[in-house]
Amino acid sequence: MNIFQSSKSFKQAFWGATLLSVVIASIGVFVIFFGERYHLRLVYAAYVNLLVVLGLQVFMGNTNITNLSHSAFMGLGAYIAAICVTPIQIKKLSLPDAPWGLNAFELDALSSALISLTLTGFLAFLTGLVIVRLSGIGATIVTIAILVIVHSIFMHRTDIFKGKQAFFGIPQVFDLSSIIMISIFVIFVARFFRESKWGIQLRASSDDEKSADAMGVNIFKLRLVAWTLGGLILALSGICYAYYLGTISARPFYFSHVFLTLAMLILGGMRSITGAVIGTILITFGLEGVRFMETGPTILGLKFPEMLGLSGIALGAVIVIIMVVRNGGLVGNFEIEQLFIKTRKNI
Amino acid sequence: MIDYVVQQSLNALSFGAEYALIALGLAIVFSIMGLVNFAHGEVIAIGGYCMMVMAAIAFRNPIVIIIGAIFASVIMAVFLERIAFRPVRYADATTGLLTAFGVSLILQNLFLLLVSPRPIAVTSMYFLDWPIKLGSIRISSLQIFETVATLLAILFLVLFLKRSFLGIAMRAASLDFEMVRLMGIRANRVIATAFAISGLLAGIAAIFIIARRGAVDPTLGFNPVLKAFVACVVGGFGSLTGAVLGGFLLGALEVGMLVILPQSYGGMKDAFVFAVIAIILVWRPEGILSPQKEKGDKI
Amino acid sequence: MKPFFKKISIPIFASFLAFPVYADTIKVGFPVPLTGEYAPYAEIQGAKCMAEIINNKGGVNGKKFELLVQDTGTDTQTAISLTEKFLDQGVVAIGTIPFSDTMIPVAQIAAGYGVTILQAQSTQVEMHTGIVDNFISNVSPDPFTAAAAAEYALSEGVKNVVLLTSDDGGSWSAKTPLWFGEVIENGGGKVLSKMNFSIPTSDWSPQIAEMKKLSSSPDAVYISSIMPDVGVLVRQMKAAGIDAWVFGSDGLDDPSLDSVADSDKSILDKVAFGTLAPSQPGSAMQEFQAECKALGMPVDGMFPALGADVIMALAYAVEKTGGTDPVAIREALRSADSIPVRTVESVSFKNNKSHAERTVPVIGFKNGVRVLLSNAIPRFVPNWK
Amino acid sequence: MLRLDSISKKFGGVKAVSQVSLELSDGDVLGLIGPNGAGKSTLINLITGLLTPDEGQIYLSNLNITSKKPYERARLGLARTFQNLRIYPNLSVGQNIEVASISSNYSSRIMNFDLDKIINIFDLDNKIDLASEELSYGHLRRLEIVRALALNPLVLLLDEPAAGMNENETKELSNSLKWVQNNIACAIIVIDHDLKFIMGVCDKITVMNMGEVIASGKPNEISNNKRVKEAYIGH
Repeated sequence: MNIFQSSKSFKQAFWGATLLSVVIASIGVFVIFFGERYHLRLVYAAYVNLLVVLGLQVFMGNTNITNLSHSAFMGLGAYIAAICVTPIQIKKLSLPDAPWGLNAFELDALSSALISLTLTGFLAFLTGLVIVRLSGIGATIVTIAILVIVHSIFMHRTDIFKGKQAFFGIPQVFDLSSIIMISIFVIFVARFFRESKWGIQLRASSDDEKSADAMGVNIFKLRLVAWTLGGLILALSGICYAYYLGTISARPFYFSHVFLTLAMLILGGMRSITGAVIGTILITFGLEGVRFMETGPTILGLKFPEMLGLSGIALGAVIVIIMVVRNGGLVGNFEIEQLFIKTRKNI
Repeated sequence: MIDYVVQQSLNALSFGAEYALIALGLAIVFSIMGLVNFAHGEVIAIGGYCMMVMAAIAFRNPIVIIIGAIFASVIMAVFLERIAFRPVRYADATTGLLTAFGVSLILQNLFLLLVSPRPIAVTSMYFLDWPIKLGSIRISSLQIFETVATLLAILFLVLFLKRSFLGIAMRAASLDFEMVRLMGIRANRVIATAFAISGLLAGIAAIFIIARRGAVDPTLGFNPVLKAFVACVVGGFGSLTGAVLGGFLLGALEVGMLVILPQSYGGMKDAFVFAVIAIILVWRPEGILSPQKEKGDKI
Repeated sequence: MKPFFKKISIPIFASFLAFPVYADTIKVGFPVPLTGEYAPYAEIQGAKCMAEIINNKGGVNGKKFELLVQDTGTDTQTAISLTEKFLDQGVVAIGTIPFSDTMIPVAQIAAGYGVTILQAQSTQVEMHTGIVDNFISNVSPDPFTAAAAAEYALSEGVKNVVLLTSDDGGSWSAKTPLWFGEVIENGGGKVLSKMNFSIPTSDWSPQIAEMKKLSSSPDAVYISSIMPDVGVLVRQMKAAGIDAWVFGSDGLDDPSLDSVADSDKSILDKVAFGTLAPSQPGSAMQEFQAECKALGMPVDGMFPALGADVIMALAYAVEKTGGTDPVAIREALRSADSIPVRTVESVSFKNNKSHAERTVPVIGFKNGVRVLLSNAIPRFVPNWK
Repeated sequence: MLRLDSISKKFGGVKAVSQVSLELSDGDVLGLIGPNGAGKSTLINLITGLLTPDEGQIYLSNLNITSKKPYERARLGLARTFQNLRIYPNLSVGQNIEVASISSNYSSRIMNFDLDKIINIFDLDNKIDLASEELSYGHLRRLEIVRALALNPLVLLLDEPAAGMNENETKELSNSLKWVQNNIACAIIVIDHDLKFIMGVCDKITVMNMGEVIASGKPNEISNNKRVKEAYIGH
């Protein structure tokens, strides 16, 4: 069965995703060739966040239900892959008390990633069964509950996850070029999902639940699909995080990361993939600038005062201003190919 | 053993009172304009910082400090409504929620920027706290004050909503906002009053929090409000009775978890509390006491 | 495509590399948490002040300190990218977020440059288990502070103790109480109970009710947590009529603890903590704070003073080696018998390589004022490696 | 095609719909009229599944659908429009229609008409790529009908389709409905206040008051019915 209702949807999705891929890839390639070494790391982190934002978009953008648990699924993806892939001799050192023989096996990077995707996807499916039955604020509170529960398990089961201490020794599998390719793949997945039959019906239900119901949209099923697909992308982002950094802990998978990525999504506009990409780029570069200002630099002989907290203020301000002025984000429903493909006829 | 049970029950009651007090502040705003005000925590923190400033400029009179802190919270709540929440008044709940998150982020970091990331001692409310002996049980006066203040706040709210003109308008608004507008009551006044009341409740909460903690820091309000938010949802969002019920339920749940869970699982307290919350929501998606919506003939 | 990029990228890349390296300064990189959860670890303030003091005196062998500071927002990824940036600018040492999930990857990257992670105040044990070699902490790990507090407790006749543990602060809050218990038991005492808490906690009444339920009342409670939580614990225990010591670790060494005694001078009489550097009135730390204030760079608390130690240790090593080669500097630090620092007379890394050998002060209160109860290297330290 | 067997629904103590039976076959156009609060919208909601009846059964082409969910009924061929427009504002005109036609793919019923033709008839063919919010009110009303038709319905329920339209637009709408009646094999139920419009398009009319059916018959019979006059004019 074709996932698209019309060939026009496919064409739009294909060109849109291709154009975004070009943008994303050229930033990466530029940095690979011209950037300093620390830029590579900065940009890698930005790509991981892009994956998170895309994973978030798949559910939030198509259903208009605020999800605050995404960092938890990212964490699950990272930890499961890390537990599988870390060499036994390191695990004996770092997880001496691990149950179920978790410190007595090791797998190659690909199998570890697949296991991580499967397990996280399954957990997403299970939690999804709960989420899709609720609407609006009720669903959001359950996502907060998921975040708190997962974080609490990471923090407490130190014999498996090490809590706030470092889970170290994960081999470095990925580099910048691998994550560029993964990002492109995920951009295509997210964009195809948005324009697919499921995506269109879901977006209808996010605009008007009752009316979509009356038009034959199986809202529960589609939300569950979006939630699970989002969970898989988030797991992938977590794997990318672990496979590059080599060391993880429970700390980065909690509220501050939730808000950072949420701000990225809603700045660009959560209803469109273009918006998700633009928001990620703007916030990543914007925050670098703000951080520079924060420490009180001297610019052109002018000494600025130290302004700690400026980045948090900027992030909050972005969220508030977008919500107040333009709650569809910078681009709303706009997708990048509309710049080039003429989709509108005159009335 | 009996002492222990009574002691822990009293503890649960005072935990619950604090959550209920904060949850009421959230619920009153939600019932009128459907806004989940996550910035409520920072309204509480403002009360705390106000006490810090007053102590620094040598105000000693506790009554003055208390009034000042409550006043600061009320002003802050009304101010936030005016600049941040009025523009999103008619937007959907998600927009409001995210706006509130943004406001909360801004304020937390402003405290960090203008004051300090570290806790600053504020001891001017210590006088509220002394031990009281009831037979073989010792409790803190603060627990009693807090429970009583919460009950008084509930009583005051009930009277206000039932007896005063604005209160009646607010009750009507929580059922059908358009209707109140058609009746010629200015929406701005109704909503500003709701925020002022939530600020008042936040101010009272700030006094008790500071009396216990003796210090103020930028994230002072975040955790209590997260819990209160949960209490609201569990009780039935928008229902004031539900908020109070949810608050006390959460208090009981939290103390219960600490008591029941074995030491090796003690760290998972939050996980268990939130799991119970999630189960309650699946069982009753609108919360335990969700307000009856007038569905009527039309959909 | 590729050769073209290469052709233009090489000269540009080269110019990037050539640009910032000045040989006449001692560069120290600080990708630190100025904001976020770990913002209270403000050692950088003291490091800046000490660098200023040394620079004002003409530097070390004519070289001046240049501190490269940027905020990580308590984020590991950011800390790592900034580390890489500072490494390319030629730093001799790095100080970063004092938790192993950041310090390990940062150290692994710095290893390639021969640069040392020199932490002002990192007490967690994980860094000393041989995962990385280029790590040095200016203080003693948690088992030492726990042991020092326990030795003092034993000398005060403490027998029965209650341990409060939490996973929220890593091994610092989870294991330190257990080490304290081990020393107490080694000295003939007994651990009555272990109880859990979370950070932050603003109401301890459930735990206190548990304490009152115990068959025999505790002589002391040990907790490794932060302010204001511990202040609340002290007051609530007193209010509940539990007359026990409250022992703790460096988390209690916050100026805001003193204010707990604002209304009742005696309330802190049975509070003591093993910490990283003496902080009582008249201590070197207080002198340092006064000195910085005079310079117009006010610093507060213990961490800044420890930050000053790091700069002094580096100054010593630069003077010793006569240059800024990071590997030579690490060797100089590790081979010195004693290095003069600010908070205590001197430290030495000769025996332990990755952490300082230094006296561990135990601070208590008298009439609401800090007093130094003991200041020695503990005799019995639990096996922690 | 559609059969209601003594359907009843209470809200609290009030009977919103009481013992209503209806039968419709292919090609029927039934007008449903009655004063405000007569229970018309409740009846529509019962038929489409947004409400479940307290008593009675509903059959769609001999299949009992009483306990089916709204989306299942929609896929089985029950299409509706809404009294207040419920277009998806963030989808384009074409996508609004696609939402329904995707659902029609889930049924085994064969589309017996050309959707493009309908889009053309309703004057939407050159507006397919517009954002739906750019349409005029009249066109939004049409879009709702086209969207419902895209479900390939057996029964089409139109809830006040002419509300807010001017005389010209109403006339155009009448013509379009006539076209649907003649070219598409489905039954239609129309609810409206505009008696002239109803009389013009319907061949059967059912009148409701206080939740009950008080009259049923051809347009001319109804317009002379005494109970109907009473119900409308009052006592």
